[in-house]
Amino acid sequence: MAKIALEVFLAERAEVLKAWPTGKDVHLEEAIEYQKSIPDSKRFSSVLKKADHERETLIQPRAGVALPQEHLALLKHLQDEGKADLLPTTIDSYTRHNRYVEAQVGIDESIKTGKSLLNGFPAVNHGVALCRSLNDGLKVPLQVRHGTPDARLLAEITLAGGFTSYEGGGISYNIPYGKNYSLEKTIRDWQYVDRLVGYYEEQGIRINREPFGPLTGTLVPPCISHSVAILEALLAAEQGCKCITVGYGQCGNQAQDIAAIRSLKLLTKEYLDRFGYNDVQVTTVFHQWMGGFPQDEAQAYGVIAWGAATAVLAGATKVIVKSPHEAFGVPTAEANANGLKTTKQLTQMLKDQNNVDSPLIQEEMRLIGEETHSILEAVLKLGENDFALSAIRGFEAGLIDVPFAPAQCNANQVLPARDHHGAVRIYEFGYLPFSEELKNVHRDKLDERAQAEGRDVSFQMVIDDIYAVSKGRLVGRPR
Amino acid sequence: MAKIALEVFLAERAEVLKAWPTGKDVHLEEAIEYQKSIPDSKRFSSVLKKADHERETLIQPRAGVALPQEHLALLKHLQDEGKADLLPTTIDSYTRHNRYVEAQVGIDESIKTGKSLLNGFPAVNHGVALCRSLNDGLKVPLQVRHGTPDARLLAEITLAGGFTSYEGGGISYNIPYGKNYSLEKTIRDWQYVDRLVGYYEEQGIRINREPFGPLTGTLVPPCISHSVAILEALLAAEQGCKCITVGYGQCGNQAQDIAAIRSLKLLTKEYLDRFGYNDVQVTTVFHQWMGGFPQDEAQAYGVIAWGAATAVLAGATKVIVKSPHEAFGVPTAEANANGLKTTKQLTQMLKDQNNVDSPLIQEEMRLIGEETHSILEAVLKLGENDFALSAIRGFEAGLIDVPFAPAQCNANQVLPARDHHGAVRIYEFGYLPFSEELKNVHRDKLDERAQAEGRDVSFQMVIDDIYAVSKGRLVGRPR
Amino acid sequence: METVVIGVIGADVHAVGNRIIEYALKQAGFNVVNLGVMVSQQEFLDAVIETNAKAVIVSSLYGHGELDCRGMGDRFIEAGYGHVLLYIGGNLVIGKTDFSEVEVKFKAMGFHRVFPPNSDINEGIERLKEDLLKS
Amino acid sequence: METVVIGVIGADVHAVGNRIIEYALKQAGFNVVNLGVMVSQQEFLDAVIETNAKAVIVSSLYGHGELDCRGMGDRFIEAGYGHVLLYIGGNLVIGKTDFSEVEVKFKAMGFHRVFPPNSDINEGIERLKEDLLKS
Ligand code: B12
Ligand code: B12
Repeated sequence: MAKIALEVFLAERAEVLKAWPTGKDVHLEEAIEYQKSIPDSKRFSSVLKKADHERETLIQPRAGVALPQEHLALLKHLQDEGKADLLPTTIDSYTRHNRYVEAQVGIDESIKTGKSLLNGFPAVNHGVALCRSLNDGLKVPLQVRHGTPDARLLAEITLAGGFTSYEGGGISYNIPYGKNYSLEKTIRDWQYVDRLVGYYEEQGIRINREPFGPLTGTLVPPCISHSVAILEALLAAEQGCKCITVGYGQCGNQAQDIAAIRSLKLLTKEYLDRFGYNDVQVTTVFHQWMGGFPQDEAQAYGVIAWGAATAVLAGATKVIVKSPHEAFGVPTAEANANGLKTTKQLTQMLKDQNNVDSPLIQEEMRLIGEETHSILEAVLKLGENDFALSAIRGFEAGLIDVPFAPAQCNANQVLPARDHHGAVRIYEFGYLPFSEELKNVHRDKLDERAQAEGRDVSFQMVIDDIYAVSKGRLVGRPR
Repeated sequence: MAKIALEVFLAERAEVLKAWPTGKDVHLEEAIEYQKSIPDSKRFSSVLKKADHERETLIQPRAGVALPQEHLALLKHLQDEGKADLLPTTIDSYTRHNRYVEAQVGIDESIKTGKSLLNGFPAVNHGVALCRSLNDGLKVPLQVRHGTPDARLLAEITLAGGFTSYEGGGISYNIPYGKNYSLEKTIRDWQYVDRLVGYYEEQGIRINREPFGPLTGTLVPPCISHSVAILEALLAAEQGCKCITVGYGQCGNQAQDIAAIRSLKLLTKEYLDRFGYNDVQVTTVFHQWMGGFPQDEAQAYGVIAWGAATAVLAGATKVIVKSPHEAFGVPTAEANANGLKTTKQLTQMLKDQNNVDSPLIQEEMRLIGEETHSILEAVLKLGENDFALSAIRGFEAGLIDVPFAPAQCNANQVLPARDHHGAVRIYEFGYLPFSEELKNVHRDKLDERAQAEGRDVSFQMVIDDIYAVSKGRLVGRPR
Repeated sequence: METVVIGVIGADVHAVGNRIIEYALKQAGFNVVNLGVMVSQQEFLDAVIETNAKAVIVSSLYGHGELDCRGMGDRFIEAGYGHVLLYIGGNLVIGKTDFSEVEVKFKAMGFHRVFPPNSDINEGIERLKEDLLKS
Repeated sequence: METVVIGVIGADVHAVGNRIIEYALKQAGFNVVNLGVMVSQQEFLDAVIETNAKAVIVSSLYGHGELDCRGMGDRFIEAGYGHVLLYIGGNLVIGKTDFSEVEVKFKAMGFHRVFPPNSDINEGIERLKEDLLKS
């Protein structure tokens, strides 16, 4: 499928806006006027471009509460006290599942009890004007962060509401975020979102798009998340998006993590170029450890700092920051700002020394490149270079397979485990299209660990690895 | 001077023990019996040996309060909650200056007011039995950490009191810790301490000795602290010490820091071997950032974590840990344990990936090697291979010169500044015996920064660098 | 072999803990009916009715547990399944909260045991074995 | 050019701040008498008498400030130098402490201005200029 035709898009729009009453307040021309009034300092694409140019790593938290005033106060705190370079608005889980009625219950209860009973900001229920009040009240760019399989209405409202970046994608917001969603439908719905962004682009408004890199956040090998990120970048570019930030969730072994971010940028550009999208502005985002966190706050600071350090040394354009409350629940404004401050201390201390390289990093880059090429070539072949079809058939065939994903359209055959040095490798390959040589690289590395531990690679080892960071280690050694 | 003759040593002992009433409770034979009863798990030399073998980085806090019970409770907390592998007893500043009368006032006032009015544990005033009660109450090895120019009586009491490691040296506890002390006298007094340790060694009791690596903790270039550490290692070995831990204070640029720890070990062994001390067990200690800390605790955690990470990647045998209260004052037990927990999270997460190397690290190692050789060869020549004389004459001639030291016997001509990537270089060489080529390496690197900042290298730049970490950066750029 | 129904309630998609709980229960000798993520109260009840399970292990991680679990105990009682053990664990409320408050709240909703964040599932299984012996 | 005496009191050897304070005062046009580290109360007083200084900037970093500064104000008054401005700053007490308590304590010892940890020396100099104009 190519770029969605304008009439098709507009016809669909009319339907989308009807899904909830606030949809009627979205008027494209007026929205574009509003977007034009936003200065460069508050526009994602401009701020990212500058950071990329100056080799800075920007910092961005996650944050969202039920009510607009409280949400604005929270964001202001993160901006002023936490010195966030970029701000989010994390959407609540009901909105993510288009359950606007339940979101409304959450809003009402939050007003009644005086505390946020939603795990994010229900932007659809609040509507365009309240979204703009956020943007008007802040000094840095705003992004929508969520996990919404059908995010069409949310996109309409928030882009009209002045957000300049939109996270997600038809794969990355399906596989880790749903159970029964058809990949065909979520990809199609996200093509709508990309088309909307493409429409803004045609009118001179650049909206940043960010596929969700970490997926399940749990021992996802770089080649798998890279394959998804690149497919979503291609899908977005096809609909006219010109500013794309591809992401990756920290695995914890620094050489692998640095190699992952560097290769992610190179590979994404390679594929965009190959299909003629050489005018896309590509940047990267590194997510601090996305798996289970230690409960102890001092230990959590250690994990946060390690993520910050790796992000800078890898040269990521931005880093998404965790808080010392991560293991417990949505952080208070203070805890959230603390995570930012720890991170900023490191991005600033390390920015002048981010030209690290080593044979280890080179070797990991080579490996990730080969793995990702193996997957993507097989997938693209299967869909005859139709990106949507490729993705759908690729998942069907298990050529891409995200570990620990709840989605039924995911093969769930692949099992990862850490090698002796903590890098994430694959021990059950499922239907991944890897050559025997490539598989043997993984097998050898896992054997090295298994031998050192005097046990076989097994699901128990995987479980040990899942718990490890929260228990203060990286590799889940037997005790 | 060679090893102090036993009669000379014993005659001096008799005088030393008279300096304060608690001296009379020290009986060498009995002390050796007590030391023999200490199990390997509580002996510094054994625990360090094991860590060195297993390539683990052990963690150790600083801690000391006025009264024995409170001090024991504090150490227990750091052991049980902070999971410290090694424990300290930081001595108060009055004791460090042999002002036992003022220390007694501090003890009495502390009892009266119910809070510690001393910045450490006055071990001399408390005496042998109370020191043993510490050792008896704990599960991990204990070290004396101080800053005492004349530490003879303190050594007698604490070694008889069951401590198995003793920090300091005639240079490293003079230059940063005093004003008018004669280097000749402090070195001689520390030869006594080393001789005492040598005596224990002869009786089969191995006491660990640790020259104080960081010196003034303020932009000390590795070659200068390495030169001091190696001279003190030689001085200690000469008196019969067989277990020496050489130290270095983090500068902040990771390549330089990793290179510093690695070259410190190699160079120390090289010189010990050269003078025939090839049976000395050499390990290393990395000090987390020793300069001014950020006031904000979240930022402080960032600095602590960065130090922890670097220590492990450098392969240091142990790391001395700071607390999030560093900028304010002596930490509470909780804050101190928190610093330990952040550190442990990283030593554990990184220990399996500590084989990093890179051309940058190699280049820094080469540089540090050449600089340290330049200094030490000149110094040893000046003293005709008599280590004490070499050190004294070396400082007199300014061949070794510690930046920002209060001691009058230090030349105070050398001024350091960070280069464009944050590594500490030298901009005023004073009388350092560097070749022009070597000086030009430093000049070029500083010029690169000066040009980038559009200003000259100057004292203002040095001041900016001194403040930088506490203000959230590494390089003190103009604003 | 006793049967236990497990699942993650509401619109919650946190799948990792659920998979480990299934594994741990099987290791401990239980027959496990895993409903996976995004399970409604009614689905839990239906599964119990269908499989005659003796216990339900509900997980809620994402913070909406308080809204999702209302009336759960009553629903089981009304259907005549008040004797089935209801356990819940995870990150039950939004934000770092004093657990004793949380426990009271969820016990009032009809849960027999309530576990704090990051609870060791094996300890939960030990409690379950004891409770099953008693009942 | 007004003369100011500076130094670090007691058995304290923290030399870095002291060097920067000297530099900053000179930049600000003062004549500086720097006694360095490990300075006793009497040495401060002697230097004031000798140089006719208008102000003393005492630093204390190591935590024994409370013990070292007792009676300092009285000593100056008794010697007939009660008009000399006494400033103090640094890490005055042991441990992270509410600063208002610390301020009260040191003012009671005769200090005219007391500064919290990590104070910007240039702000201290601004206050000093104002106070010197007034006196
Ligand atoms: C990985 C992760 C994700 C992944 C999940 C991938 C997937 N599909 O599984 C992704 C990135 C997709 C994700 C999304 C979201 N997440 Co999330 N996530 C986590 C994280 C980091 C780890 C969860 C995990 O896998 N842990 C490892 C497993 C093994 O542990 P576990 O899940 O806790 O389960 C164990 C125990 O709890 C216990 N247990 C569980 N149930 C029961 C029941 C009984 C009876 C007993 C005895 C024991 C027990 O046993 C389990 C096995 O050991 C946690 C924070 C953390 N814990 O560090 C946040 C966290 C759970 N997520 C949170 C939130 C808010 C979200 C989002 C709304 C988005 C956001 N803010 O970004 C969405 C929600 C999507 C949705 N609709 O559910 C919050 C919940 C907040 C709260 N309760 O206040 C948390 C706590 C993070 C935080 N501090 O904000 N998340
Ligand atoms: C470097 C350092 C050392 C070095 C000092 C080297 C040297 N000779 O100079 C070494 C390693 C030798 C050392 C030793 C000790 N230190 Co020390 N040290 C530090 C550290 C990390 C930085 C100090 C520094 O140089 N800062 C940079 C300079 C520029 O800032 P500054 O000194 O604060 O001075 C500025 C301001 O305070 C202000 N200022 C100062 N005076 C005044 C006066 C006025 C009127 C005004 C307006 C402003 C002002 O202006 C100055 C210039 O900007 C601090 C902690 C920190 N701040 O992060 C601990 C610290 C000061 N040290 C401390 C202690 C306890 C010690 C020791 C006892 C040993 C120990 N526990 O290990 C010994 C004491 C030795 C002795 N007898 O004095 C404690 C003091 C505790 C307390 N007050 O509760 C601190 C706070 C660390 C801690 N949290 O435990 N230390």
